[in-house]
Amino acid sequence: MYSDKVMEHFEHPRNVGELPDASGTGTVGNAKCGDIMKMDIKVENNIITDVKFKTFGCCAAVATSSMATEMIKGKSVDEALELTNKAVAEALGGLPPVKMHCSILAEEAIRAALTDYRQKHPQG
Amino acid sequence: MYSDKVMEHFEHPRNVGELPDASGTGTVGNAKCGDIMKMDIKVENNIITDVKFKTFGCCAAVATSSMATEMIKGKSVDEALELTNKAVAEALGGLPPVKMHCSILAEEAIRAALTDYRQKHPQG
Amino acid sequence: MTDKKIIYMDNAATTAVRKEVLDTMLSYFTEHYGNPSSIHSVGRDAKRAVENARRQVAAAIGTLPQEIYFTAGGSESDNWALRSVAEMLEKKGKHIITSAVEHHAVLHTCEYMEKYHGYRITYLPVDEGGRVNPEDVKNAIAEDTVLISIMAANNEIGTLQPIAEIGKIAKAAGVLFHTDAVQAIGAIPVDVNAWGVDLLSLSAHKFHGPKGVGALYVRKGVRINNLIFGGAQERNLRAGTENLASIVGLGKAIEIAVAELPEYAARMTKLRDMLIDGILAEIPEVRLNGHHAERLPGNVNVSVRYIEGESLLMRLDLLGVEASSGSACTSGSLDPSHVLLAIGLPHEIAHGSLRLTLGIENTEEDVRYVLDVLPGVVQTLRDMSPLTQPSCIA
Amino acid sequence: MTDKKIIYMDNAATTAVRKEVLDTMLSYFTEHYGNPSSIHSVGRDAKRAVENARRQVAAAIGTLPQEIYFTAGGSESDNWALRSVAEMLEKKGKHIITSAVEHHAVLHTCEYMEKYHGYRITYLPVDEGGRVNPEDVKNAIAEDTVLISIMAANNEIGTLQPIAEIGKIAKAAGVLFHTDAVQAIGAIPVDVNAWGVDLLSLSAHKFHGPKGVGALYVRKGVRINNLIFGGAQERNLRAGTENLASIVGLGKAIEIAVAELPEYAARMTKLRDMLIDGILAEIPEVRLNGHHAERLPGNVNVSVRYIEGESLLMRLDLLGVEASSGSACTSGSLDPSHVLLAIGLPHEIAHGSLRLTLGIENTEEDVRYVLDVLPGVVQTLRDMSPLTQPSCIA
Ligand SMILES: Cc1ncc(COP(=O)(O)O)c(C=O)c1O
Ligand SMILES: Cc1ncc(COP(=O)(O)O)c(C=O)c1O
Repeated sequence: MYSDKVMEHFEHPRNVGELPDASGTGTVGNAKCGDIMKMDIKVENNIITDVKFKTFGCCAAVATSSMATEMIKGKSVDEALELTNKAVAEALGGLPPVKMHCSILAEEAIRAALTDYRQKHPQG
Repeated sequence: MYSDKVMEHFEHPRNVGELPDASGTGTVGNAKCGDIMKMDIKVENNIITDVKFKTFGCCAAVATSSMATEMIKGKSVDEALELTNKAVAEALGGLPPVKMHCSILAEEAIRAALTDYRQKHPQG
Repeated sequence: MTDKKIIYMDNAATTAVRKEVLDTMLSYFTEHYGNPSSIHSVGRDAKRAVENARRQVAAAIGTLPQEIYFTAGGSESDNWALRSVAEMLEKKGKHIITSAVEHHAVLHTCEYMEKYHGYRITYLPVDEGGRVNPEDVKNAIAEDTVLISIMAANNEIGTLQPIAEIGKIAKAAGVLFHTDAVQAIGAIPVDVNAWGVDLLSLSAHKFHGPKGVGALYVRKGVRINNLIFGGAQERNLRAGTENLASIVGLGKAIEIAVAELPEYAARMTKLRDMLIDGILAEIPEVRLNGHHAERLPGNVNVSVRYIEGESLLMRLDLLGVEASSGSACTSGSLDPSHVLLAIGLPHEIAHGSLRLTLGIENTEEDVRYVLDVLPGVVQTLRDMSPLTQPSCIA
Repeated sequence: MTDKKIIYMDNAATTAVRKEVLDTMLSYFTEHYGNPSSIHSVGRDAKRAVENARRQVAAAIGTLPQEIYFTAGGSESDNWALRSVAEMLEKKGKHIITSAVEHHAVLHTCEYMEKYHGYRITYLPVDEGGRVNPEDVKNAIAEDTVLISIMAANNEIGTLQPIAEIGKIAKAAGVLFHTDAVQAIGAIPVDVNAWGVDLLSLSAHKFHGPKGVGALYVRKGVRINNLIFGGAQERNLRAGTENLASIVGLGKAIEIAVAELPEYAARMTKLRDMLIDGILAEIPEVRLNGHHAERLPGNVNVSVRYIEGESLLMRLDLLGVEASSGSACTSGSLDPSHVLLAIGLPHEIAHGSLRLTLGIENTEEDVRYVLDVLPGVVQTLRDMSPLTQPSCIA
């Protein structure tokens, strides 16, 4: 059901954790529905220098979180804002149709963290 | 489904044929329903000295015909009139419920032949 | 049990599972036995096996895996097709067109729908060869017709129906078309698009797969409801833990059957014609039932005058020949086959019918043996029959 | 495939076919493959095998062969029982009593009957252990109640229902009583008379028989209609060529399961309690779901706070442990199990449930391995979870 890439990210998720000095934080989803993602980003000179996530959810939720963090690390905030759920799913070699919502959640979590950053740093 | 006895009588039916000089003859059933039995009896001094049958029908029809002829041979006409379908079925080690009608047919065929004999020989 | 050679010529009733088929099934009982709905690896292996079988079935009838639903056999497929299509179209109407020679799985479902749900059923007649006239189908279609169900090949007399012609008529009229192809798979080419059918039933045990497993093809876009509700199996439309090993067996069996079809059909047709010609030549007062040309390769059905079918079968059985008859003796009914009556046989002739259906294991030698013993068996029974005196025939 | 040792603890989902069972099945695929309806010797051998299996099933549940009907599994049995009893009693009324924790084969059939046929369904609640209160059953019975359907043992949390008590209530009220005993056979003693049930569903693959075959017990005198119409099989009530080899397998499997029940139940209970005690001792913030005492011998169901079930399963799977969860991830639904919600778990806790179900092949070593690896897996997932910070819990 899951691609090898999904399984690989699930087994060895990148960037798990929290950033105590995060520039922005976003939490989306809710436990009732079975998925919560929380993303912390560190932005320096408009570049995302670090990102960590914590996720409560299924394999696909973990794998999309992991992949999404990898995809925005080193990017500018504007570039990161262009990340789409489709791009995350594709990078993972596809997701089962019933799991596409996980990629949407990952996109939303990144966006929430970036929005939080922008709100806290309106100058940057 | 059939007892060994039924199969044995089906494979080697006793008294198949016709009696050109029959004292009485009975034919029951009809081809539309799938069974016809014809019985010829020879009566001498009120004793059934010979009996032959011809049957169109299933295994059970053949076996009950065969068994019924065996059971009345050598009997008096009155004794033969007491033959019941149950006795024929029992002598065959039983019949499947859906085949009990064959034993009834055999009883009726014997009875028809005996009745024919009585009608032709009202004195005896 | 005994050493007696058995010549099995009842392949329309059921077939032996082929060795290659059983071999592919075995590991799914004891090793890869997972529940295909389980998400762990044992379950995922099982799921893959089911999906592979679905592809095999789809390929065999010229369609896509998403249009195949596994069932417990031909009867369930027929029941499901009729009941659920009708249920979904109840607003459109309550009229179904079928034929007088369908399998009981179709006919008795129709009777149920007549009796319990107020449906009107048109049972089309057939000609003396057992064929439905496509014009009759056309004329029977009404405003409220929701389904046409005509079998591809008859199980008793082997007659093939003009399915593609009926398919065109159904399509032109915008009426859904189901075919019971249980006897057709592996015997004649089956292509749901060439035929223009919307639903198709099949059953593995008729082509050397296991019993108790079949499939229903449902064309994309046709709405059906469940016959069996419960878990989310078969895209939520047919509940129940998948019959894993049997589904794998069905897939393998249909793949082989379709691959071997040309060679098989040629071989069976030859044996069949040997049998038919031999019987007609050797035994007087015998008639061939069914169509002479439009006929299943392996089907022989004859009526043998003056004798009764069960007796004939049992005597053949004693000689090691396994055949079947048209009178439903064991079912507790004294009625001869509805199919033989539909082609116009009188009851007493219908009672004396014999069906020999060939399969992959039959050889010319088998046919010669049958032709050797059959005339004697018929003679014995005729000698015992009161009907050979013409006056007795009712 | 790989050499990784697999510890299969998902026996409530399905079981491996036992070697002895497969061995008895094999000859029915390729040698004694007759159609039990055929009257020749190959058919009669098949018929005898089916009737022998029917005796085995009847003996296992304390009843007579004439009251056993073979089906394609537990789901078909459940659907058939509910739909056909209701159909036969339509004149009496359209009310069915069931529970909130039934299998979907019962629940979705009820929903269908509600939606399409105007039935009124009472879904009885359960207590926090998952038990139905017999008083609730009594109070729910009305003039128009035609059937009570309460499962013997729950497939998710293993809770046993007070079937005999409900049986008495049903009898006193003159209402038919069906029980889904799919999880009970081979795990607890089953006796239709001691229980006072009129209909009972069972499925072979839950006790080391093959998938795709089951049975429905119907007490003599209870009128049912067909769910599948067609041939005269199963005393005219369930059409379709008999699933010969699988029926033979069902008979053998149930015979062994019942014979071994005392020893099996004792062994499973011990392993189960080892697992439960170990998990509760080793892992903080875990709760046992289901009843502590009235519980299937092989069932462990726990909710592990702060983590989600599928992730837990997949990590266990990577370590060779095959388990299942209460959230129906693969079915495309995001709802957690209706059973866990019925016993009062909040959604977020229900999502983190883990079911380990033991079977004949499991050993103490297996249990120790699971107790070894599970805490680490839980820790990894909790480390990854945003919920471990209490503020985040919705
Ligand atoms: C309690 C219960 N009822 C019914 C079923 C359905 O049985 P089957 O999968 O054989 O159709 C199952 C298992 O799937 C079950 O656990
Ligand atoms: C034409 C036809 N339809 C349906 C069926 C029913 O199939 P099954 O016995 O697999 O239910 C059969 C055979 O029994 C058949 O020959």
